[in-house]
Amino acid sequence: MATTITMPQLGETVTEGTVAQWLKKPGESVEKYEAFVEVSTDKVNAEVPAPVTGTLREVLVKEGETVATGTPIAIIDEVGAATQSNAHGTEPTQQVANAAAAPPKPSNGSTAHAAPAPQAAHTAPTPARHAELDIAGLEAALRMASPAVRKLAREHRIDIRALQGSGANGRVTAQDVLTAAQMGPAAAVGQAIAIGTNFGATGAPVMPPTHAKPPAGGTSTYGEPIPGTTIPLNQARRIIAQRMVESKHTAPHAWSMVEVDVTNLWKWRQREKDKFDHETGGLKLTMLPFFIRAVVESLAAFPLMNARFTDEGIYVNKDVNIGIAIGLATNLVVPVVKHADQLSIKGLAVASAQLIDKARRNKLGVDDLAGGTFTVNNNGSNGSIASAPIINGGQAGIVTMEAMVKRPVVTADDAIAIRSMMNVCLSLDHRVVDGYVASGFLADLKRRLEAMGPTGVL
Amino acid sequence: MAKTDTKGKKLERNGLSDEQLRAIFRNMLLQRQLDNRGFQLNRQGKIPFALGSEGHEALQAGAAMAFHRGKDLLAPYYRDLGLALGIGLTPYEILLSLFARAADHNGGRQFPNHYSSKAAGLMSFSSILAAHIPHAVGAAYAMKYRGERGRAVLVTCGDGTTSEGEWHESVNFASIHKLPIVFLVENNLWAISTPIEHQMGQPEIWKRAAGYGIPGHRFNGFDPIETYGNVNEALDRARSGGGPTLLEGMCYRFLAHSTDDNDMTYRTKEEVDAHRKDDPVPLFERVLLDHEIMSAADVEQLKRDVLRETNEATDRAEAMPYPTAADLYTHLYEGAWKPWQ
Amino acid sequence: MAVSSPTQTTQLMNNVDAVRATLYDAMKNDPRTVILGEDVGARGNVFLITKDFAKEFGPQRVIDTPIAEASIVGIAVGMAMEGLRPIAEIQFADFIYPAFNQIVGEAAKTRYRSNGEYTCPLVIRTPYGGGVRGALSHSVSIEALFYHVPGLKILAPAFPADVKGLLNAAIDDPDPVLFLEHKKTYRLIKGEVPDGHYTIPIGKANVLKEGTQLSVVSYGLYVHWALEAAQQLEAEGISVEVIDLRSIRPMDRTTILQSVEKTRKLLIVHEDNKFGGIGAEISAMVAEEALFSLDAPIRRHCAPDVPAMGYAEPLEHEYMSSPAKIADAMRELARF
Amino acid sequence: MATTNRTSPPFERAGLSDEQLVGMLRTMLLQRMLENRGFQLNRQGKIPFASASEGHEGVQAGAAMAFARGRDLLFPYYRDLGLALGVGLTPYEVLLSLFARAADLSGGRQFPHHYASRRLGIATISSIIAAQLSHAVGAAYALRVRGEAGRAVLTTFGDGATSEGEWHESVNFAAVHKLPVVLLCENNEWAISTPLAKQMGQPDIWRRAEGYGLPSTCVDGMDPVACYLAVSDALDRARTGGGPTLVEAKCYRFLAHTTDDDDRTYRSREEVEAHRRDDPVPNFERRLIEAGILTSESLERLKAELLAEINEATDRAEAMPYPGGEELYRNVYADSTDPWR
Repeated sequence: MATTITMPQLGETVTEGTVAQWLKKPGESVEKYEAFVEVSTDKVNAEVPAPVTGTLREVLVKEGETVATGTPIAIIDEVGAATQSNAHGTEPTQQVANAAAAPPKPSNGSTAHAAPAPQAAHTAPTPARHAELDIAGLEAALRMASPAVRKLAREHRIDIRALQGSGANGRVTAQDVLTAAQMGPAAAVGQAIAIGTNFGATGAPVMPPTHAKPPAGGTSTYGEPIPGTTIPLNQARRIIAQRMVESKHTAPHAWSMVEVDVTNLWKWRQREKDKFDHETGGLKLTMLPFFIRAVVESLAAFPLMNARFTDEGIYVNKDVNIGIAIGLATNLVVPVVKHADQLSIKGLAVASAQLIDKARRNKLGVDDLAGGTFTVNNNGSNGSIASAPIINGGQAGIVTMEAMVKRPVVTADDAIAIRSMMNVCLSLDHRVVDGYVASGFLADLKRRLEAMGPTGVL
Repeated sequence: MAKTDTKGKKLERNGLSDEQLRAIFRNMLLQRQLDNRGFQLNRQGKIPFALGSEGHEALQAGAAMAFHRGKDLLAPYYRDLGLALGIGLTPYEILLSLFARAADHNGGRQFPNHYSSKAAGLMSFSSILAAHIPHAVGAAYAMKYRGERGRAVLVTCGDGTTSEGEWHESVNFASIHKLPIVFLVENNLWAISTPIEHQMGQPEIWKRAAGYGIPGHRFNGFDPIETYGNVNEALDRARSGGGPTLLEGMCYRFLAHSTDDNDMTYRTKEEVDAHRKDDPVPLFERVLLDHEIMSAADVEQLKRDVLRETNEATDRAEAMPYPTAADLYTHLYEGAWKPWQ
Repeated sequence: MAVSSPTQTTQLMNNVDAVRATLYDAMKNDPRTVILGEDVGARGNVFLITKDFAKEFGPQRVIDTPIAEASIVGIAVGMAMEGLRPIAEIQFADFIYPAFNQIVGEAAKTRYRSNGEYTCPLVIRTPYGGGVRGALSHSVSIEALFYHVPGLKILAPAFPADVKGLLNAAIDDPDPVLFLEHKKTYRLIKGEVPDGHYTIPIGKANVLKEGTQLSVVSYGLYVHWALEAAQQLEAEGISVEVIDLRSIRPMDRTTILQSVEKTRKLLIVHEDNKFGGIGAEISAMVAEEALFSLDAPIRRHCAPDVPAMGYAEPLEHEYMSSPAKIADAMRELARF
Repeated sequence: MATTNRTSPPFERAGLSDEQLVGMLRTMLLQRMLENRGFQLNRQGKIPFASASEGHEGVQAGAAMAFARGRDLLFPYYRDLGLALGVGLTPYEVLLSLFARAADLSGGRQFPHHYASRRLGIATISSIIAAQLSHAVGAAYALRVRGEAGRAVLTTFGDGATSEGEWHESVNFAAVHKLPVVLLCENNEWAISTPLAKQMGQPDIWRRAEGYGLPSTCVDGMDPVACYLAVSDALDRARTGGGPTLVEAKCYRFLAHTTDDDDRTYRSREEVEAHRRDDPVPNFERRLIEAGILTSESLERLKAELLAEINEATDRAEAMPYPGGEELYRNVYADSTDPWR
């Protein structure tokens, strides 16, 4: 019999995937568990193992084409099985069309608003005509992509089709790709806070079909914003928009902020950093692990902050998995420190450092990105002193570390001293907890942070 | 063509000693033997190509005797086996060139008979007719410029080469500057298949000398003694600041141009046979015998020695290794071969 | 200029002065040096480059040859084989063809065919190039005819200081060097030239102007025009890098590749005609070595494929490029 | 030296009619006046370049008179204004060449004085010394192959050209095949700055002929009648199957090589003035007047006519348009100029 293979869902909330490369050609035999197609999504890319042993009869999705998860992408004739009527061949392709015509509700609704598409050839303006336009756009963009552009696009994981070419006849130039690459994080900062742990939040590139190994992650990038023109949406932006709206509409946000004196914490960290760097062979000791430590302790004291709203009721998470928002040159990813409550500061430092390193090397896998229960965002690294983060769907809250600034403050004994002050902002899902709990959580977090240092055991 | 004096008459030896006369004869025998060996090896399939200078023996042996080793320079052409031997190249070196072995002076790069040896004062040359003549003139200029008295350049070519523009330009330049050089034309009447009457409008090359204002002479190139006399006089004039001389030595090319040529397509056996009567080797042999400079036994012994020497040289040379593929890339420029830096 | 350094004293020279000064030093410092060519002696060369040399060094070292180019080079080859350092002059590059065999067949092969036993340290100087109303026989570029030849080195400096440094290098070089002097630059181009003896390494290009958006590789007269055009474009906000090859064989791969990898666009500009010209080799090399740096097709801005420029002004004008034409070529490629 | 056999003979009209004699003078005057005009225009900055043949008037007028218009072919060099005029080129055509106008015979492509006209039998030439020699010989061979008796080729060159290899190769070939060609050397003693003594080892070019097996003559190039005689004899010999002749006409280059040359750098004024005594133009004027063929009045009238003709031609030519840029691409091949197919 024939088995129809559908686009797998690689990671929670991922709604679509792109066939990066067919590792098997129609007619070739494939062993069960043998990788036969490479798929890249918003966040990751993976080789998909065959579910059965047999012959790849038909490929239903072209390389470079993006389809909704669950869309049939190939048919494998199992060993010994008689060849099926080509209904199998045609039906799935109809499924592709259907899937494209009727994507998941929220995305449809949300993107429809912000989707004018003057550069139809370069991008898919609306999910409705997504699949077919990707192909058209792909061809149009790639036909004019110079070797340098292809190479840079690969290096920076840029979707050439998404760019507005500044070259002759709208050709995407190498400079366009570089500009886009530089704009990537900047463009992402706004939503970064909010979509931190949202695995579907940032866009995955659709790599040229010629490309052998599309790296993980991705970004939403733009050419020069030209006044009076509409910048076309790419896949990533659509999904970001969709997630923001979804979260903001479904979870009533409450917000609060405390001011924390981290003078001693800072001293402690300064004291420990060189030794740590040396011991760990060059890992950097940042403020982040101290902060996460404080957060997980507070979460232990306020378990409702480590929960999520469901129609059945409020589900309190067993584990404490902390998502860390990491801004990359062209992207923002939110890998998860699993069981953060079981790690010392040093353990957290190592774990987070490793995740950051993995992220920078595009080595994050599905596991690294899955399972977050609460999110920490070191937003202060961007100089921000206050922000109203948007909660990620399926969590109760998110806290940000804002920028640490030296300020004259009145101390307990009414003296005025120069202290290193840092704001901590919290957004919470009001359906899960109320202000009472939230302010308790914040006060607890503040107390723990101010109690840290100037000495201690990592 | 004047025949060499034979028995009875006194031998005009142009100051050559018995020993020198024997050396000339030895050179002639060796030359013919090596020519013959080249053709043999070619027919055996051991070497792809050989050139014959048969008929040039007396001319070359005589001219070589006038050459001052270690002082004069020789700029020959590719039919000068006898000259090369006469100024010091060994049969072994000749065979290395025939076999194109790594030990050859040119590392097996050049055609056979394209010898060059700085030690022997033998200038490197190509197969391009007359291309070496300006080089010889340049060398002569260098001698004159450095005030090197007692040195001269002997440059040879065939009759066909005199039609080349570079021949004219070179002789003209040498005559303007009165350079220490002797232009020796080995007129064998044939340029591959082109006879002298298709080569020039009148058959006497030496007559061109007047047009350049230099002395010109013609002599019997089948007679090594007469040849020596003419070349020696011209070289002495050159060495003593008397300027260039144009010499025309008359000889004949008995064999085809090369192993790749069939001369019966353009000349008759009768013509060749007619010239055979003047073959310089037996002719000079008779002279030496008649004047008791050598006995018949000496001659036989000499011929055996020459053959043995040739055989030994052949075996030795054949046993030597070829250049390696890597040698293709050496000696293009000083240092590495890099079109791109 | 690559060679200038603040500590050095310099003199303002044009290219004629630079050639003359260098030849003069060579004659002064090395008695092996001789100059031969048509009208190099009494007349001091038709451009007066060797003016008064014959008076100072004598007719034996400054040789007025008959009108016979093949032997001018051929005799120089023989001189070089026998220990002189001849500098042969072909009065105009257009006259070099009779000497083709001596240059390609003899000089370039001497070392090789004798397996290193004989060498040919020879410099052949010749004025080339147009823009001087030289018509069909006093304005050709010949470099493409010779740069195919292993065993030969070819230099074409454009600036007085390079002329001196490279002519010195050519004279010191142990192998035959064809030294091309663009006759229009002879008196047009002036520059500071360091005093004393110095050489510029053969095979080293010179980045005249750094830029980020477009690399322009040229040599000879057009280097000056390319520079002028690049400055125009700078004002328009287009940043052009200009490379002066200086040495045509061997050629400076590294400098070209580094530039192309930076700017991702390559424009080759030369006065010689396009088909099979220097630009063809550069294009092929860059395509082989730096394909993935290219953000646009390699472009060549060269003379049209006609035998030479006509005498009449409009014909020469049509044949020759200009800073404006080069600037247009730059703009077009920058826009791509 | 070149001035030797310049003994002005008693007036010899060589069978030429008064009209022909005046015709020769007319050519000579026209040549000198046009050259003067060329220099004037250059100094006015109206033309970039001009060259002069002052001193060649005699040999060129005489040779042109011997040339059979419509039958013979002329392969001149760039100093042959008089020859061109003598065989029928008009002052207007000369000025078009000086101004490089579209209507010029070469469409403004060639240097001045590089005329080519099928109508007049003048071949196209380059500025390359001696390059026309082989062409002339080839054309003569074509006449021979086509069996065109009664036709001959006249080719001219300066003394410097005789040093070129191509000169030698061409003369030799003509001699080998006894071709209908006359090789006329206009020996003006100077090749730009190179005197004859540095051009060859002896001063007489005609002496080279014997080396090629050619007849030769040497005439006073300042005497148009003598030149007419020598050249017409040679042409007649050629036309009637007698083969080539080398004619040396000794004249003198009174002016610098071109407007770009300063002959003061390499020759003395005294030398030039000494030769002025032999200036062919005034000498021939005087001879025609002495012979009663012209009066000083008719001579003045002639000069006035010629000047008017030249002035008119100058204005007309200057008023003509330049060729357009698109002309650059014409006539590279019979078809497309594009190297790609």
